[in-house]
Amino acid sequence: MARPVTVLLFAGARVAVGRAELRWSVPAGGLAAGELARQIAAEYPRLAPILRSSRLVHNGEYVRGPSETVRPGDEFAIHPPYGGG
Amino acid sequence: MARPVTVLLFAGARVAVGRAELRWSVPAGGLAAGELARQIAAEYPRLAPILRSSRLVHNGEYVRGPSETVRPGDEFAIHPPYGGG
Amino acid sequence: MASVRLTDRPLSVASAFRALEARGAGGVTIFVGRVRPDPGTGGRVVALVYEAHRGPALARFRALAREAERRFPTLGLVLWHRTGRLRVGEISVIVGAACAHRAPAFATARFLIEDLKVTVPIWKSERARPARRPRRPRDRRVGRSAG
Amino acid sequence: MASVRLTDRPLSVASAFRALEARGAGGVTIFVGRVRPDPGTGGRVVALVYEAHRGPALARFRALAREAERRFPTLGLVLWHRTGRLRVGEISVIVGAACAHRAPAFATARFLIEDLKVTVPIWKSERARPARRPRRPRDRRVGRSAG
Repeated sequence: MARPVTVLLFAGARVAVGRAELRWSVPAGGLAAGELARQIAAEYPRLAPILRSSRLVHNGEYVRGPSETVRPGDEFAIHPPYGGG
Repeated sequence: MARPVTVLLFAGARVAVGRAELRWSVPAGGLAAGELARQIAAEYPRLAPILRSSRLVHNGEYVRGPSETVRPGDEFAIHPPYGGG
Repeated sequence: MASVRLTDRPLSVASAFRALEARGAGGVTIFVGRVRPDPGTGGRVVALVYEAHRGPALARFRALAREAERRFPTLGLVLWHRTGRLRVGEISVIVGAACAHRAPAFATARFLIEDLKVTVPIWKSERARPARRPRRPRDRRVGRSAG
Repeated sequence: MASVRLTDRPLSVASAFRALEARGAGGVTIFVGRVRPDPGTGGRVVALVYEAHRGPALARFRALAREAERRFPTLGLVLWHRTGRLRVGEISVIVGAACAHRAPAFATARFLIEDLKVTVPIWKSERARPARRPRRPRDRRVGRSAG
Protein backbone atom coordinates (compact mmCIF):
# COMPACT_ATOMS: atom_id res chain seq x y z
CA MET A 1 0.00 0.00 0.00
CA ALA A 2 1.28 3.49 -0.89
CA ARG A 3 2.59 5.79 1.81
CA PRO A 4 0.34 8.72 2.62
CA VAL A 5 1.15 12.39 2.05
CA THR A 6 2.11 14.30 5.22
CA VAL A 7 -0.02 17.44 5.41
CA LEU A 8 1.30 20.21 7.69
CA LEU A 9 -1.17 22.78 8.98
CA PHE A 10 -0.14 26.11 10.48
CA ALA A 11 -1.83 28.96 12.34
CA GLY A 12 -5.47 29.36 11.26
CA ALA A 13 -5.31 26.20 9.16
CA ARG A 14 -4.19 24.24 12.21
CA VAL A 15 -7.01 25.71 14.29
CA ALA A 16 -9.60 25.00 11.59
CA VAL A 17 -8.56 21.36 11.30
CA GLY A 18 -7.82 20.94 14.99
CA ARG A 19 -4.50 19.25 14.25
CA ALA A 20 -1.04 20.32 13.13
CA GLU A 21 -0.52 17.32 10.89
CA LEU A 22 -2.58 14.88 8.82
CA ARG A 23 -1.75 11.74 6.84
CA TRP A 24 -3.59 11.81 3.53
CA SER A 25 -3.85 8.85 1.19
CA VAL A 26 -3.29 9.57 -2.48
CA PRO A 27 -3.23 7.24 -5.49
CA ALA A 28 0.10 5.57 -6.25
CA GLY A 29 0.50 7.86 -9.29
CA GLY A 30 -0.09 10.98 -7.17
CA LEU A 31 -2.74 13.66 -7.08
CA ALA A 32 -2.91 17.24 -8.36
CA ALA A 33 -2.11 19.74 -5.59
CA GLY A 34 -5.36 21.65 -6.21
CA GLU A 35 -7.38 18.46 -5.93
CA LEU A 36 -5.58 17.45 -2.73
CA ALA A 37 -6.38 20.83 -1.14
CA ARG A 38 -10.02 20.47 -2.26
CA GLN A 39 -10.28 17.01 -0.69
CA ILE A 40 -8.91 18.25 2.64
CA ALA A 41 -11.27 21.26 2.65
CA ALA A 42 -14.21 18.94 1.91
CA GLU A 43 -13.35 16.92 5.01
CA TYR A 44 -12.71 20.04 7.14
CA PRO A 45 -15.13 22.75 5.94
CA ARG A 46 -13.73 25.43 8.30
CA LEU A 47 -10.50 25.21 6.33
CA ALA A 48 -12.10 26.40 3.06
CA PRO A 49 -12.05 30.19 3.73
CA ILE A 50 -8.49 29.95 5.07
CA LEU A 51 -7.30 28.09 1.98
CA ARG A 52 -8.34 31.00 -0.21
CA SER A 53 -5.72 33.28 1.40
CA SER A 54 -3.09 30.56 1.89
CA ARG A 55 -0.13 29.41 -0.15
CA LEU A 56 0.39 25.71 -0.84
CA VAL A 57 3.83 24.26 -0.26
CA HIS A 58 5.02 20.98 -1.72
CA ASN A 59 8.23 19.43 -0.38
CA GLY A 60 9.30 22.84 0.94
CA GLU A 61 8.67 24.79 -2.28
CA TYR A 62 5.66 26.86 -3.27
CA VAL A 63 3.31 24.93 -5.53
CA ARG A 64 3.71 26.35 -9.04
CA GLY A 65 0.19 25.50 -10.15
CA PRO A 66 -2.87 23.47 -9.08
CA SER A 67 -1.94 20.66 -11.48
CA GLU A 68 1.44 20.00 -9.82
CA THR A 69 1.53 16.34 -8.80
CA VAL A 70 1.83 15.40 -5.15
CA ARG A 71 3.08 11.85 -4.74
CA PRO A 72 2.90 9.31 -1.89
CA GLY A 73 5.45 10.14 0.80
CA ASP A 74 5.60 13.83 -0.14
CA GLU A 75 5.14 16.70 2.31
CA PHE A 76 2.34 19.15 1.62
CA ALA A 77 1.78 22.27 3.71
CA ILE A 78 -0.82 24.99 3.99
CA HIS A 79 0.65 28.45 4.75
CA PRO A 80 -1.81 31.12 5.85
CA PRO A 81 -0.43 34.69 5.61
CA TYR A 82 2.79 35.02 7.59
CA GLY A 83 3.08 36.91 10.82
CA GLY A 84 6.54 36.58 12.29
CA GLY A 85 8.56 39.31 13.91
CA MET B 1 44.52 91.06 40.36
CA ALA B 2 41.53 89.74 38.36
CA ARG B 3 41.28 86.02 37.67
CA PRO B 4 41.95 85.07 34.06
CA VAL B 5 39.45 83.57 31.64
CA THR B 6 39.89 79.83 31.07
CA VAL B 7 40.03 79.22 27.30
CA LEU B 8 39.33 75.64 26.17
CA LEU B 9 40.61 74.57 22.76
CA PHE B 10 39.36 71.49 20.94
CA ALA B 11 40.32 69.50 17.86
CA GLY B 12 41.89 71.75 15.19
CA ALA B 13 41.92 74.72 17.57
CA ARG B 14 43.89 72.68 20.08
CA VAL B 15 46.36 71.61 17.41
CA ALA B 16 46.74 75.19 16.11
CA VAL B 17 47.49 76.56 19.57
CA GLY B 18 49.44 73.52 20.70
CA ARG B 19 47.56 73.42 23.98
CA ALA B 20 44.14 72.32 25.20
CA GLU B 21 43.74 75.17 27.65
CA LEU B 22 44.92 78.75 28.07
CA ARG B 23 44.56 81.32 30.85
CA TRP B 24 43.75 84.71 29.35
CA SER B 25 43.82 87.96 31.27
CA VAL B 26 40.89 90.29 30.68
CA PRO B 27 40.05 93.68 32.23
CA ALA B 28 38.14 93.60 35.51
CA GLY B 29 35.04 94.79 33.66
CA GLY B 30 35.32 92.00 31.09
CA LEU B 31 35.93 91.91 27.37
CA ALA B 32 33.69 91.41 24.32
CA ALA B 33 33.73 87.78 23.13
CA GLY B 34 34.67 88.83 19.60
CA GLU B 35 37.58 90.89 20.87
CA LEU B 36 38.77 88.04 23.08
CA ALA B 37 38.79 85.65 20.10
CA ARG B 38 40.67 88.27 18.05
CA GLN B 39 43.32 88.63 20.75
CA ILE B 40 43.88 84.88 20.95
CA ALA B 41 44.13 84.57 17.15
CA ALA B 42 46.63 87.44 17.09
CA GLU B 43 48.83 85.51 19.47
CA TYR B 44 48.32 82.19 17.65
CA PRO B 45 48.01 83.00 13.92
CA ARG B 46 47.32 79.36 12.92
CA LEU B 47 44.09 79.64 14.90
CA ALA B 48 42.64 82.37 12.66
CA PRO B 49 41.33 80.18 9.79
CA ILE B 50 39.91 77.69 12.30
CA LEU B 51 38.06 80.42 14.18
CA ARG B 52 36.13 81.31 11.04
CA SER B 53 34.38 77.93 11.04
CA SER B 54 34.14 77.59 14.81
CA ARG B 55 31.44 78.42 17.33
CA LEU B 56 32.33 80.35 20.47
CA VAL B 57 31.03 79.03 23.77
CA HIS B 58 30.80 81.10 26.92
CA ASN B 59 30.18 79.35 30.24
CA GLY B 60 28.75 76.35 28.38
CA GLU B 61 26.36 78.31 26.13
CA TYR B 62 26.84 79.49 22.57
CA VAL B 63 27.89 83.14 22.41
CA ARG B 64 24.87 85.11 21.19
CA GLY B 65 26.92 87.86 19.55
CA PRO B 66 30.47 89.26 19.39
CA SER B 67 29.65 91.96 21.93
CA GLU B 68 28.70 89.50 24.69
CA THR B 69 30.89 90.27 27.71
CA VAL B 70 33.31 87.63 28.99
CA ARG B 71 34.30 88.35 32.59
CA PRO B 72 37.27 87.29 34.74
CA GLY B 73 36.86 83.71 35.92
CA ASP B 74 34.54 82.76 33.06
CA GLU B 75 35.06 79.76 30.77
CA PHE B 76 35.42 80.45 27.07
CA ALA B 77 35.68 77.67 24.48
CA ILE B 78 36.36 77.38 20.77
CA HIS B 79 34.33 74.65 19.05
CA PRO B 80 35.43 73.65 15.55
CA PRO B 81 32.82 71.69 13.57
CA TYR B 82 31.75 68.59 15.48
CA GLY B 83 32.67 65.08 14.49
CA GLY B 84 31.42 62.59 17.02
CA GLY B 85 29.88 59.24 16.27
CA MET C 1 28.60 36.50 6.26
CA ALA C 2 25.08 35.88 7.45
CA SER C 3 23.96 34.19 10.64
CA VAL C 4 20.48 32.65 10.44
CA ARG C 5 18.81 30.99 13.37
CA LEU C 6 15.39 29.60 14.24
CA THR C 7 15.34 28.40 17.82
CA ASP C 8 13.10 27.78 20.78
CA ARG C 9 15.83 29.10 23.11
CA PRO C 10 16.05 32.74 24.29
CA LEU C 11 17.73 35.20 21.92
CA SER C 12 20.54 37.42 23.16
CA VAL C 13 21.30 40.90 21.84
CA ALA C 14 24.91 40.60 23.01
CA SER C 15 25.32 37.38 21.01
CA ALA C 16 23.76 39.00 17.95
CA PHE C 17 26.20 41.88 18.19
CA ARG C 18 29.11 39.45 18.46
CA ALA C 19 27.84 37.66 15.35
CA LEU C 20 28.06 41.02 13.54
CA GLU C 21 31.70 41.68 14.41
CA ALA C 22 33.57 42.38 11.18
CA ARG C 23 36.71 44.34 10.54
CA GLY C 24 35.76 47.51 8.72
CA ALA C 25 32.23 47.56 10.10
CA GLY C 26 31.87 51.16 11.24
CA GLY C 27 28.10 51.00 11.62
CA VAL C 28 25.98 48.23 13.09
CA THR C 29 22.20 48.46 13.32
CA ILE C 30 20.25 45.92 15.33
CA PHE C 31 16.48 45.63 15.53
CA VAL C 32 14.94 43.66 18.37
CA GLY C 33 11.29 42.63 18.43
CA ARG C 34 9.71 41.90 21.81
CA VAL C 35 6.33 40.56 22.90
CA ARG C 36 4.02 43.48 23.75
CA PRO C 37 1.17 43.30 26.25
CA ASP C 38 -1.31 44.70 23.72
CA PRO C 39 -4.97 43.97 24.28
CA GLY C 40 -5.75 41.01 22.08
CA THR C 41 -9.18 39.84 21.08
CA GLY C 42 -9.48 37.76 24.21
CA GLY C 43 -8.01 40.18 26.71
CA ARG C 44 -4.55 41.26 27.70
CA VAL C 45 -1.75 39.33 25.99
CA VAL C 46 0.35 37.40 28.47
CA ALA C 47 2.23 35.34 25.90
CA LEU C 48 2.63 34.70 22.20
CA VAL C 49 3.20 31.34 20.62
CA TYR C 50 5.34 31.39 17.46
CA GLU C 51 5.22 28.46 15.09
CA ALA C 52 7.35 28.02 11.99
CA HIS C 53 7.63 25.69 9.03
CA ARG C 54 11.24 25.09 9.84
CA GLY C 55 12.84 23.99 6.57
CA PRO C 56 11.19 26.60 4.34
CA ALA C 57 11.69 29.28 7.03
CA LEU C 58 15.43 28.70 7.19
CA ALA C 59 15.62 28.53 3.39
CA ARG C 60 13.82 31.87 3.18
CA PHE C 61 16.16 33.38 5.81
CA ARG C 62 19.14 32.36 3.69
CA ALA C 63 17.56 33.69 0.49
CA LEU C 64 16.70 36.94 2.27
CA ALA C 65 20.30 37.28 3.45
CA ARG C 66 21.57 36.78 -0.11
CA GLU C 67 19.09 39.37 -1.34
CA ALA C 68 20.27 41.87 1.31
CA GLU C 69 23.89 41.22 0.35
CA ARG C 70 23.06 41.95 -3.30
CA ARG C 71 21.23 45.17 -2.47
CA PHE C 72 23.45 46.64 0.23
CA PRO C 73 27.18 46.79 0.97
CA THR C 74 27.02 44.55 4.02
CA LEU C 75 29.84 43.03 6.05
CA GLY C 76 27.66 40.96 8.36
CA LEU C 77 24.01 40.00 8.81
CA VAL C 78 21.92 38.44 11.55
CA LEU C 79 18.46 36.93 11.07
CA TRP C 80 17.34 35.21 14.23
CA HIS C 81 13.80 34.25 15.20
CA ARG C 82 12.52 32.45 18.22
CA THR C 83 9.73 29.87 18.24
CA GLY C 84 7.49 28.41 20.93
CA ARG C 85 5.78 30.19 23.80
CA LEU C 86 7.15 33.64 24.69
CA ARG C 87 6.06 35.75 27.65
CA VAL C 88 5.51 39.50 27.43
CA GLY C 89 8.88 41.25 27.21
CA GLU C 90 10.74 38.31 25.70
CA ILE C 91 12.62 38.73 22.43
CA SER C 92 10.93 37.18 19.40
CA VAL C 93 13.25 38.39 16.67
CA ILE C 94 16.64 40.01 16.14
CA VAL C 95 17.84 41.26 12.78
CA GLY C 96 21.03 43.19 12.30
CA ALA C 97 23.44 44.49 9.72
CA ALA C 98 27.08 45.51 9.90
CA CYS C 99 28.28 47.90 7.20
CA ALA C 100 31.12 50.34 6.73
CA HIS C 101 28.71 53.26 7.21
CA ARG C 102 25.52 53.97 9.06
CA ALA C 103 23.12 54.65 6.17
CA PRO C 104 23.30 51.15 4.65
CA ALA C 105 23.32 49.58 8.13
CA PHE C 106 19.95 51.21 8.86
CA ALA C 107 18.58 50.44 5.40
CA THR C 108 19.63 46.79 5.56
CA ALA C 109 18.21 46.14 9.02
CA ARG C 110 14.93 47.75 8.01
CA PHE C 111 14.81 45.72 4.80
CA LEU C 112 15.40 42.49 6.73
CA ILE C 113 12.62 43.00 9.26
CA GLU C 114 10.07 44.27 6.71
CA ASP C 115 10.70 41.36 4.39
CA LEU C 116 10.90 38.79 7.18
CA LYS C 117 7.42 39.67 8.41
CA VAL C 118 5.76 38.95 5.09
CA THR C 119 7.87 36.26 3.41
CA VAL C 120 9.06 33.88 6.13
CA PRO C 121 6.69 31.05 7.14
CA ILE C 122 6.38 32.01 10.81
CA TRP C 123 3.10 32.70 12.58
CA LYS C 124 2.15 34.01 15.99
CA SER C 125 -0.95 33.41 18.04
CA GLU C 126 -1.92 35.17 21.24
CA ARG C 127 -2.38 33.64 24.64
CA ALA C 128 -4.44 36.15 26.59
CA ARG C 129 -5.62 36.61 30.12
CA PRO C 130 -9.41 37.16 29.83
CA ALA C 131 -10.32 40.87 29.93
CA ARG C 132 -13.13 40.39 32.48
CA ARG C 133 -13.85 37.84 35.09
CA PRO C 134 -16.53 35.29 34.23
CA ARG C 135 -20.03 36.43 35.30
CA ARG C 136 -21.19 33.04 36.57
CA PRO C 137 -21.79 32.86 40.32
CA ARG C 138 -18.98 31.20 42.14
CA ASP C 139 -19.56 28.09 44.11
CA ARG C 140 -19.85 29.45 47.67
CA ARG C 141 -20.78 26.21 49.30
CA VAL C 142 -20.58 26.75 53.03
CA GLY C 143 -18.96 24.42 55.41
CA ARG C 144 -16.47 23.07 52.94
CA SER C 145 -13.32 22.39 54.80
CA ALA C 146 -10.49 24.23 53.20
CA GLY C 147 -7.29 22.59 52.05
CA MET D 1 13.22 57.72 29.98
CA ALA D 2 16.52 58.61 28.43
CA SER D 3 19.95 57.34 29.40
CA VAL D 4 22.79 59.70 28.45
CA ARG D 5 26.42 58.84 29.03
CA LEU D 6 29.82 60.26 28.11
CA THR D 7 32.55 57.99 29.37
CA ASP D 8 36.11 56.90 28.77
CA ARG D 9 35.16 53.31 29.64
CA PRO D 10 34.13 50.70 27.04
CA LEU D 11 30.50 50.74 25.91
CA SER D 12 28.42 47.57 26.00
CA VAL D 13 25.60 46.74 23.61
CA ALA D 14 24.07 44.38 26.18
CA SER D 15 23.97 47.19 28.75
CA ALA D 16 22.43 49.56 26.22
CA PHE D 17 19.70 47.04 25.48
CA ARG D 18 19.00 46.62 29.20
CA ALA D 19 18.74 50.42 29.52
CA LEU D 20 16.02 50.27 26.83
CA GLU D 21 13.87 47.71 28.62
CA ALA D 22 10.36 49.10 28.88
CA ARG D 23 7.03 47.37 29.20
CA GLY D 24 5.17 47.82 25.95
CA ALA D 25 8.33 48.26 23.90
CA GLY D 26 7.68 45.94 20.96
CA GLY D 27 10.48 47.37 18.83
CA VAL D 28 13.97 48.35 19.87
CA THR D 29 16.51 49.72 17.39
CA ILE D 30 20.15 50.11 18.39
CA PHE D 31 22.87 51.73 16.33
CA VAL D 32 26.48 51.03 17.21
CA GLY D 33 29.39 53.02 15.79
CA ARG D 34 32.81 51.39 15.75
CA VAL D 35 36.29 52.59 14.82
CA ARG D 36 37.06 51.67 11.23
CA PRO D 37 40.57 51.00 9.88
CA ASP D 38 40.06 53.47 7.00
CA PRO D 39 43.12 54.94 5.43
CA GLY D 40 43.55 58.34 7.00
CA THR D 41 45.70 61.18 5.77
CA GLY D 42 48.70 59.78 7.61
CA GLY D 43 48.28 56.11 6.77
CA ARG D 44 46.15 53.28 8.11
CA VAL D 45 44.07 54.22 11.17
CA VAL D 46 45.02 52.21 14.22
CA ALA D 47 43.09 54.31 16.71
CA LEU D 48 40.85 57.32 17.08
CA VAL D 49 40.99 59.78 19.92
CA TYR D 50 37.64 61.30 20.86
CA GLU D 51 37.58 64.50 22.86
CA ALA D 52 34.48 66.22 24.20
CA HIS D 53 33.50 69.44 25.90
CA ARG D 54 31.87 67.51 28.67
CA GLY D 55 29.29 69.86 30.18
CA PRO D 56 27.88 71.18 26.90
CA ALA D 57 28.01 67.69 25.36
CA LEU D 58 25.90 66.18 28.14
CA ALA D 59 23.53 69.17 28.01
CA ARG D 60 23.13 68.64 24.26
CA PHE D 61 22.52 64.90 24.77
CA ARG D 62 19.72 65.73 27.18
CA ALA D 63 18.22 68.32 24.84
CA LEU D 64 18.45 65.88 21.95
CA ALA D 65 16.65 63.23 24.00
CA ARG D 66 13.85 65.70 24.81
CA GLU D 67 13.59 66.61 21.14
CA ALA D 68 13.35 62.91 20.17
CA GLU D 69 10.65 62.39 22.79
CA ARG D 70 8.66 65.28 21.33
CA ARG D 71 8.97 64.01 17.77
CA PHE D 72 8.50 60.28 18.25
CA PRO D 73 6.42 57.98 20.49
CA THR D 74 9.37 56.65 22.47
CA LEU D 75 9.41 54.48 25.58
CA GLY D 76 13.16 54.55 26.12
CA LEU D 77 16.26 56.19 24.68
CA VAL D 78 19.99 55.64 24.91
CA LEU D 79 22.65 58.19 23.92
CA TRP D 80 26.07 56.94 24.90
CA HIS D 81 29.42 58.14 23.59
CA ARG D 82 32.89 57.11 24.51
CA THR D 83 35.87 59.43 24.81
CA GLY D 84 39.62 58.95 24.86
CA ARG D 85 41.71 56.65 22.71
CA LEU D 86 39.86 53.84 20.94
CA ARG D 87 41.46 51.09 18.91
CA VAL D 88 40.07 49.85 15.60
CA GLY D 89 36.93 47.79 16.27
CA GLU D 90 36.06 49.45 19.57
CA ILE D 91 32.65 51.01 20.06
CA SER D 92 32.60 54.82 19.94
CA VAL D 93 28.86 55.43 20.14
CA ILE D 94 25.60 53.64 20.89
CA VAL D 95 22.21 55.22 20.30
CA GLY D 96 18.96 53.36 20.69
CA ALA D 97 15.23 53.76 20.91
CA ALA D 98 12.49 51.58 22.35
CA CYS D 99 9.01 52.14 20.92
CA ALA D 100 5.79 50.17 20.69
CA HIS D 101 6.40 49.58 16.98
CA ARG D 102 9.34 49.21 14.65
CA ALA D 103 8.87 52.22 12.36
CA PRO D 104 9.33 54.87 15.08
CA ALA D 105 12.13 52.83 16.68
CA PHE D 106 14.09 53.00 13.42
CA ALA D 107 13.24 56.66 12.82
CA THR D 108 14.22 57.69 16.35
CA ALA D 109 17.56 55.87 16.34
CA ARG D 110 18.40 57.39 12.96
CA PHE D 111 17.41 60.86 14.17
CA LEU D 112 19.60 60.49 17.26
CA ILE D 113 22.77 59.51 15.40
CA GLU D 114 22.34 62.05 12.60
CA ASP D 115 21.78 64.89 15.03
CA LEU D 116 24.47 63.74 17.45
CA LYS D 117 27.14 63.88 14.76
CA VAL D 118 26.54 67.53 13.98
CA THR D 119 25.29 69.12 17.19
CA VAL D 120 27.20 67.50 20.07
CA PRO D 121 30.62 68.97 20.94
CA ILE D 122 32.64 65.80 20.36
CA TRP D 123 35.57 65.55 17.99
CA LYS D 124 37.68 62.70 16.72
CA SER D 125 41.23 62.70 15.48
CA GLU D 126 43.05 59.84 13.83
CA ARG D 127 46.07 58.08 15.12
CA ALA D 128 47.53 56.37 12.10
CA ARG D 129 50.31 53.99 11.44
CA PRO D 130 52.25 56.05 8.92
CA ALA D 131 51.89 54.87 5.34
CA ARG D 132 55.53 55.85 4.92
CA ARG D 133 58.05 56.73 7.52
CA PRO D 134 57.82 60.38 8.54
CA ARG D 135 60.30 62.72 6.87
CA ARG D 136 60.96 64.76 9.95
CA PRO D 137 60.76 64.09 13.63
CA ARG D 138 57.16 64.16 14.80
CA ASP D 139 55.82 66.16 17.65
CA ARG D 140 54.79 63.40 20.07
CA ARG D 141 52.70 65.61 22.30
CA VAL D 142 49.70 63.63 23.45
CA GLY D 143 46.26 65.09 22.79
CA ARG D 144 43.86 66.40 25.32
CA SER D 145 42.54 63.62 27.48
CA ALA D 146 38.82 63.74 27.01
CA GLY D 147 36.60 63.79 30.04
